[in-house]
Amino acid sequence: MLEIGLGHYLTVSAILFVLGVFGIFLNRKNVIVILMSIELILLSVNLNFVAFSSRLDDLAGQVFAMLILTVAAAEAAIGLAILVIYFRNRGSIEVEDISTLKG
Amino acid sequence: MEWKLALPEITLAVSALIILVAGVLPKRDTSFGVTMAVLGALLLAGGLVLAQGEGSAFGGQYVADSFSTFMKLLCLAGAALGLILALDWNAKQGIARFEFPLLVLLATIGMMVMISANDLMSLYMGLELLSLPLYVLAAMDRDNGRSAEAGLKYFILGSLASGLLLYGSSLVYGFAGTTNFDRLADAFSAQQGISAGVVVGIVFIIAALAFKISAVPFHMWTPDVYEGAPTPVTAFFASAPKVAAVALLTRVLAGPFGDTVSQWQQVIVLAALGSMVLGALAAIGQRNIKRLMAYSSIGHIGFALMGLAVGGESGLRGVLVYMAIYLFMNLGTFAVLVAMRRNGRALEGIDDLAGLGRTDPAMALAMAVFMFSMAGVPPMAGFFGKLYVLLPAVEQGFWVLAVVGVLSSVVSAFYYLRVIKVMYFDAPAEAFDVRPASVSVVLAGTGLFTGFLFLFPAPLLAAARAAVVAILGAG
Amino acid sequence: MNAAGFPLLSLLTFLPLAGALIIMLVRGDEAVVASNARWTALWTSLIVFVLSLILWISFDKSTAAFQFEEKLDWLPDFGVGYHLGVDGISVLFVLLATALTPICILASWVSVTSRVREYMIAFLVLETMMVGMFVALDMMLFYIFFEGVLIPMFLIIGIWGGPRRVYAAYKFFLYTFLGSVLMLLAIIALWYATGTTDIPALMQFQVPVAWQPIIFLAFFASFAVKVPMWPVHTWLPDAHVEAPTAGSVILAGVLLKMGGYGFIRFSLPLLPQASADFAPFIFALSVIAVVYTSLVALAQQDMKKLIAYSSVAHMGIVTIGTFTFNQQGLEGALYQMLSHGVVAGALFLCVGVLYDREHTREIARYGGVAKILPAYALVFMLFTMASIALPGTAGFPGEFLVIVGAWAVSPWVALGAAMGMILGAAYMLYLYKRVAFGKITHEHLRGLADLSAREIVIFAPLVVLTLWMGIYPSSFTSFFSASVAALLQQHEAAMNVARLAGIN
Amino acid sequence: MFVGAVFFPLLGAIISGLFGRLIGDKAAQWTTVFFMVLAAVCGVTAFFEVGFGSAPRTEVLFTWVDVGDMQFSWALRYDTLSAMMVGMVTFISTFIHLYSVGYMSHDETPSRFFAYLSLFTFMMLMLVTADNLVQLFFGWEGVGLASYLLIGYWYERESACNAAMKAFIVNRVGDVFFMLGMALTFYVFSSVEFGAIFAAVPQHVNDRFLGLPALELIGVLFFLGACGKSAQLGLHTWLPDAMEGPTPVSALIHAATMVTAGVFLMARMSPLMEYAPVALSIVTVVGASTALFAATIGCVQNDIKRVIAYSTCSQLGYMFAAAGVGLYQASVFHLFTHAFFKALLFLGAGSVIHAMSDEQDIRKMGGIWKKIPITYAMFWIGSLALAGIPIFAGYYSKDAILEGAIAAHSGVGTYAFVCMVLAAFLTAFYSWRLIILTFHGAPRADHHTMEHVHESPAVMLIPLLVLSLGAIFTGFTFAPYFIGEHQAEFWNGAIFNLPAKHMIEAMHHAPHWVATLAKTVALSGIVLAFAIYMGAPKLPAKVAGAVPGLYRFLLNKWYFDELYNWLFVQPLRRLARGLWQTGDVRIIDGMPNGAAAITAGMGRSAMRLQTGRVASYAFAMIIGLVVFVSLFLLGR
Amino acid sequence: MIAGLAFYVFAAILIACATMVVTSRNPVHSVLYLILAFFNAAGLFLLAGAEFLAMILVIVYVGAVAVLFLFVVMMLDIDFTKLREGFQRYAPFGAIIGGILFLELVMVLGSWRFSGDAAELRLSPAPAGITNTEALGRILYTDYVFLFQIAGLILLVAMMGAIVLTLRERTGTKRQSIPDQLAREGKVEVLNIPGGQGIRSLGILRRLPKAEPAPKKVAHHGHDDDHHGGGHH
Repeated sequence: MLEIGLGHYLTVSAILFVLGVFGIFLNRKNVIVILMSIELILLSVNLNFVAFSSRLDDLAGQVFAMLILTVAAAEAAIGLAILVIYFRNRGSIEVEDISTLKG
Repeated sequence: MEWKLALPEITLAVSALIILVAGVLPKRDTSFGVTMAVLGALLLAGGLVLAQGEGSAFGGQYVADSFSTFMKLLCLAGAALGLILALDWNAKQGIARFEFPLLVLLATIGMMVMISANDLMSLYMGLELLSLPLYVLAAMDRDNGRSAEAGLKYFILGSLASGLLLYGSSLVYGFAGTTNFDRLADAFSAQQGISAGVVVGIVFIIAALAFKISAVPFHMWTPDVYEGAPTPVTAFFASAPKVAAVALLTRVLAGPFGDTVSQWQQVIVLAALGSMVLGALAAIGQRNIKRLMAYSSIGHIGFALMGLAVGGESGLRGVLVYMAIYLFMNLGTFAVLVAMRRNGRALEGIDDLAGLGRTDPAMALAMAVFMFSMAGVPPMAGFFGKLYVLLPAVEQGFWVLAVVGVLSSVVSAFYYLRVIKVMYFDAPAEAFDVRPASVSVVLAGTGLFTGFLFLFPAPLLAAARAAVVAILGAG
Repeated sequence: MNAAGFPLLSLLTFLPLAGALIIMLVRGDEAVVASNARWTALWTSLIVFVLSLILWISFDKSTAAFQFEEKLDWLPDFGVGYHLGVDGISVLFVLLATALTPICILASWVSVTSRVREYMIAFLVLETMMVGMFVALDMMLFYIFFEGVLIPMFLIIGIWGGPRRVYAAYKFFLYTFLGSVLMLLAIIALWYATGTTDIPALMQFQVPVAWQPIIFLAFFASFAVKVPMWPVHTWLPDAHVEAPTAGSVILAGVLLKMGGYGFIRFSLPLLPQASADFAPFIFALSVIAVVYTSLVALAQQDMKKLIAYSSVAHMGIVTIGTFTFNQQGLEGALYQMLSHGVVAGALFLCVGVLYDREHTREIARYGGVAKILPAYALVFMLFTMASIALPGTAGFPGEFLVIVGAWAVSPWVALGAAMGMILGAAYMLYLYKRVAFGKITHEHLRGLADLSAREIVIFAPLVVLTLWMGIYPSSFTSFFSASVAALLQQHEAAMNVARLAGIN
Repeated sequence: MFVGAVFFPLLGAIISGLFGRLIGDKAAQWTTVFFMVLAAVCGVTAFFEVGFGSAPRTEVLFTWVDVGDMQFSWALRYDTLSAMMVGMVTFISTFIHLYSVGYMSHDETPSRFFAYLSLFTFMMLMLVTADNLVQLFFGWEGVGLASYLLIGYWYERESACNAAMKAFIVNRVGDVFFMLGMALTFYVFSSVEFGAIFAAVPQHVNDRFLGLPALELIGVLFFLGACGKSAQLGLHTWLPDAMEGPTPVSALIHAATMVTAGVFLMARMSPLMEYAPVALSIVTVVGASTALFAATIGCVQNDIKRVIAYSTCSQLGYMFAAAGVGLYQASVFHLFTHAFFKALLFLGAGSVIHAMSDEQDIRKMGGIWKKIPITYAMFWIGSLALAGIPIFAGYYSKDAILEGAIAAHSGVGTYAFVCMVLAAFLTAFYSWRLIILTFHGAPRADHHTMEHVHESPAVMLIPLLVLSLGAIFTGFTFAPYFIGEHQAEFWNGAIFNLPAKHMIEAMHHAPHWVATLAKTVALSGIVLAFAIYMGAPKLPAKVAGAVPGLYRFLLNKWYFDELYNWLFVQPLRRLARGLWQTGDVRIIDGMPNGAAAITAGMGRSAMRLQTGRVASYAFAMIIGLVVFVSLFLLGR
Repeated sequence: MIAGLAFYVFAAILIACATMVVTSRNPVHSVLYLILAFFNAAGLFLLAGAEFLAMILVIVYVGAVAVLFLFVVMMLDIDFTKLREGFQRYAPFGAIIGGILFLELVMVLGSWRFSGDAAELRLSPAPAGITNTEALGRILYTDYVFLFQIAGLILLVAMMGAIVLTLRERTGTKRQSIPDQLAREGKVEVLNIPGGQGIRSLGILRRLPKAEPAPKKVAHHGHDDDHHGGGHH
């Protein structure tokens, strides 16, 4: 039972992925949580890659994961920058408020 | 090593760095100079793309063929025209910063990487290199709440999309064992059945790419972002990245997943149907012309997807021709939008075009040409775009797609005609500010292309054909 | 190259476009531009007309083959070529289009005062599209011209039209567009079946019987709207009422013929089986159209609307004749189209004459016009009589031939068509009575001037044509006799093949 | 000469009509008269040459229509029938032209009037000289057009316009049947040229169409067409209203042209009609009924012209009845004599109206015979001829018809005979009622009018005198040729009789009491009229009061106008309005408009999906993803 | 055995933390939970043998990204009490959709088999005998240099983007620009104003501050009146 296989990793990652997705579309609170949910999704993907990489004995997955980490960092930076100017303009980061453009 | 193959990208990257340094050092506003330099770099890259050989590089992560040449040229042209449009607009709007052309340049590199991607990793990296500058560009008018909101929405949903892409990639990697397109293709052609994981991975990837090209149901960001982003940025959004994303989708679906066509065709058909219908319907009630163009672009993507769904040489060629025509007529339309400025204020309402036929006949004529073209009325280029997609659709028996397509083009004609009606039938409003020369240049170029493509369609068709042969042969 | 020794048809097609470009380049103040535009347009269209007379003169009437052919590769991948040519069926329509255009330009000489340049450009572009459509020998080319007509016409109705022009222009555009996109699918299907869109090549091809009904219906969707047949006719009255006079003239004179021409050029020869199968259906619709729209015309208060409805009725006669599959019916349909082009165009010009003076088309606003405008009343009377198919005028031979042709198919259809003669007389005379006869009840009418020299120049050719077509129709029927005979022969052969296949 | 007889009037019409204002009214008038005289000279010469010189001929002008099997030309066919018509038409028309010069002297636009008049004549000539059905139809419709123009000549009068329209449209109803008849003829014979048709008739005797004998059907259709033009029962309603035109027009319409076209058609188509016995029976019945029906109405009308109009209607019934029993010769002969005396009556009536300052109501006349003696005399001559009193022209033709009806030895013949005898009585009665009321008794017009009563100028009287000569002498002069011993060589095959029928001989051998009866009823009619209207002028009102229903019924012309109005005009108007407002505007237009509204509504809901909330956008993406994934997994 | 136990511990904490990240009301708490989640993920990486990535995750993510988040949360000065509670209206339906997605993923993932081809398909087989870090190092700058460079470009974009968006050269601050001052010299005109007269009367007007563009009206698209065309009425 305690033999840890690929399936375990993938399941954990799937749970993480779904949690991240929930964080994006069920969230009513604030945008920062959404940004963090995106990080969760990326984390789940990384977990996938690492698990597959180790199971396949192939480093490409890990390289991919590393690239994802890099890009995720850049993405976080830009996302937070946009969030900041949004906050400066509107004075709020509530999810519900981001809806002046519609129709 | 075969790095020379990637010379256009390398050139662009190096010039980006040089221009960045050159732009940041002087104390004064360098945006005009930087724009010109970037345009020069794009031109140079274009020449290099034309001179580029064929083959793959970097361990199969990068591939250059006539398909990539075709698409890259389109992207470069789109980026260049978008930059030209931004030149005057940014200055008048007070957001002229030298970073703007640089970000466009970097995004262009991203597009080129995407187009040449032959590996899920380079696909992802190219996509991100495209997306990140786009997020920034959307929020570029940072003192404008709508711009910021557009940027934020685009960012959030874009990140979600790249999350989906990555998850799909991980599935494909895990189940197939590789990320390289050539190897994937081999694997799929060798195996009898394709495992569910790969298929689900493909769906995830398709979903992410569908987001980029704003196909239904991943289109929701489009109208909001188009409306909120500064107009030249929207012009850029609606043109080059779409072309690049369609190129990527085409390469992915025709190349490595070409043998699994029966698996993903359904999805593309559904997305095409949804896009055509939604693009036609939702635009009817719009008042804001940028929003209108957003829905219009959704509809156009539906048509492009029709070609993709049909597949085969003629179907894919239809996609390519469609995108080329779409790129130019779209940029032309946005050139008019960029010129919509009265007493220094930028305007976005359709009604603001009232009486353009009198106050600026030339621009109105060009706009009318674009609108008729988008509606698919011959002899404008848009008709041929649609024709080249419909022909294979009928040929392959995709009757539902074809019928829905033509019907949706009738419905969409309704709102394109409204623009013409406002321009020509309504009483003139006050004239717009003097049309900047940059806009005139873009208008003339795209207008002539759209209006007179029917005279010399052969070169475009031949190039598209060669491009398609390249990926089909490779896949 | 062809009988003319030079690419006559291309010249005919694209010369107006060149004229439009010249007008576009005219610079100067408003008045100068307007005047230059008018003259340039007039001369261009006159030159085109004179060129088209070469067709008239050197056309070989004895053969059914296409003449003056020009052929270039265009979209070779799809077997689509730039192929022009005329046969007996199309040649007179070319002449009709080229003859009506200068008349229209003259008719707009003073009535169009705003945006004259754009107006003239629109008309010249329209002429290109019309001529191109009739000379196109490639389906895709045909389709492009067929659809291209919408653009200038949409603008003409929408910019220079009446108060409800926007609604009318939209209706016109969307109705026609909806019909023709379905035709596009049919064209593509035909191309898929044959690998070519070249019309002469397609005519050699037997479309599978199973395919025929659906393709026929797709073509039908387009042509029926264009003709227009009941019940898809309602765009026409609106378009006519709102369009400027010249726009109505072209609309009635040429654009409606595109539908009938389409039936004869495509539906009949390419889809013989389906055409025969659907003929009763078409007859039913046509007879309804004749009776129904004639009745509706009777109730109209607006001159243009009345004439518009009469057009629908007359085109109902055309569709009847088209599907009789005999020489009389088909030639009658062709003749009816030509004569209707002249007569309905002239009637709209007649309405335009009054409209230019009084700026209303409401019948009740007139009365006793004959007293003040005797020359006008005479001309109007002539065209009224031509419209109700008085023998000796252009309207008669077509209607007569159709009735004779229809009789051979079904006397009831002939009776239905003949009902149109009675009702036609009723509504046209009722119109004439209310406009021209009676006491002058509106004092403001007394100041009106009779036909000006320009208007006489406009009407003169139409009067001559109306009488000529009535008195000496063989000079026109001789053009299409050979082609129609060949068409029928081919149709008969195809039906025989189908019959044999049915037996075996 | 042959061509000239037909085209001179056209020339006159064109000159007068188009250039009337240029050359002046006087010149225009006299131009048309001049050309009419030319035409008459040619026409009468042609008549004598063809009729008595036995030289029929056909002048082919040029091809008219050449479509497949259908080929025919503009051609002038001169056989005795048409030559007789040409001579008669040009002759009478000339004098009507001449008369009009005087009658229309106070008119504003005489050039227009004369143009119409000449055009009318031309069309009639085209009709009678036609060599094929279509050319006949050209003239047929052409006289319709010209009558429309002439009836509506005073277009400022509402009633004139309506009458003109009515004339044209009712004619059109007949014309449609004619047209269908032509279509059927072509269907059967593959030709519309007389020569070809007549030659082929015997081969097609047994042809059937829709289960009916084709020739019978053709005959009925042609007869229905003729009904419209010749105002036979059912389609007669336009004729009395046509009195709205100037009086010379009435004369022309009623005497020489237009209404006689139907009779002419029957005679012209005799080679075909002879093989259609059922159709012929119908012709007889309808003709005889019309004769009686119109006569009854004529007895109570008060408009001088209307009375004469109904007499025309009635006389046309005689002609049809004659044609129906196969006596085309008698029919045409009556047509010929009728032309003279009816023209005389109408022109005389015109003269009266002229004298009475445009008064037409005979109740407002009376006591003027001394003031206009020549007109009075002319009226007598015309009425005597009309009533069929011996020596006068009408006697010969009418007598022949009555004898023919009895000689037919058939049910319909007998029916026709009874009707026509009754009609003859009524004819005499109302003719003298008219004369007495108009000319005798105490003057009932106002003083002012009476002062102005005067004899017409010479230009009007000369035509009257000439026509009166015709009304007297044409009967016994031409009887031998038309129906007498010389008829065979005179007609020279222009009229065809079945060899088996021998109607002419049968007519000549009719019982003697027939002629006596005819004379008796005519005379008694005259006597009765005298007795009532001279002797007891109060009696008619009493009689009318005694049977108000019948009187009203007759006065309102058997309520035909009301019936048609109720049966056709009103429902059609309502239908037209309904089709337009409900059918077109609401239903047919409702479909595209509704579709557009639905589309717009769908557009709005599509827009409503676009909430602007980023979370719902993400949700939509995920839903899409899940749907796609599920599609896959389920689809595998 | 121990590895198995460790996996469950790490995985459990990871999932719990992730849940808290999403549901926690205070964003600061969310960030802290996120950091904890990263640590546990790093643990899972370690168990899978990806030690380099585990380190990177801790250093880059916890050290940089998460801190950046924390920094921004603090900086934005959000009034936490006003933040809304709970989930979107469509939460139940959303949960169902999410559940379906999860089930589908599990179903698919459960079907994983080691395919025979995978061995040949591998791009970069892990070399035996060297550490994970070294192995990665060997290929990162050779086989993957292209992607590595692009990653560099992406970071450049991130840098530029952050600067472009957030760097404010305060427009209100006054700086001395000597060349401008000098160039302006000739244009200064000294007017002799008569006493008692305002500058306005001399036609000299103070230059007004440049007019800000009036705020753009946000068009409302939800309503549809008969303004456009009217073709479908």
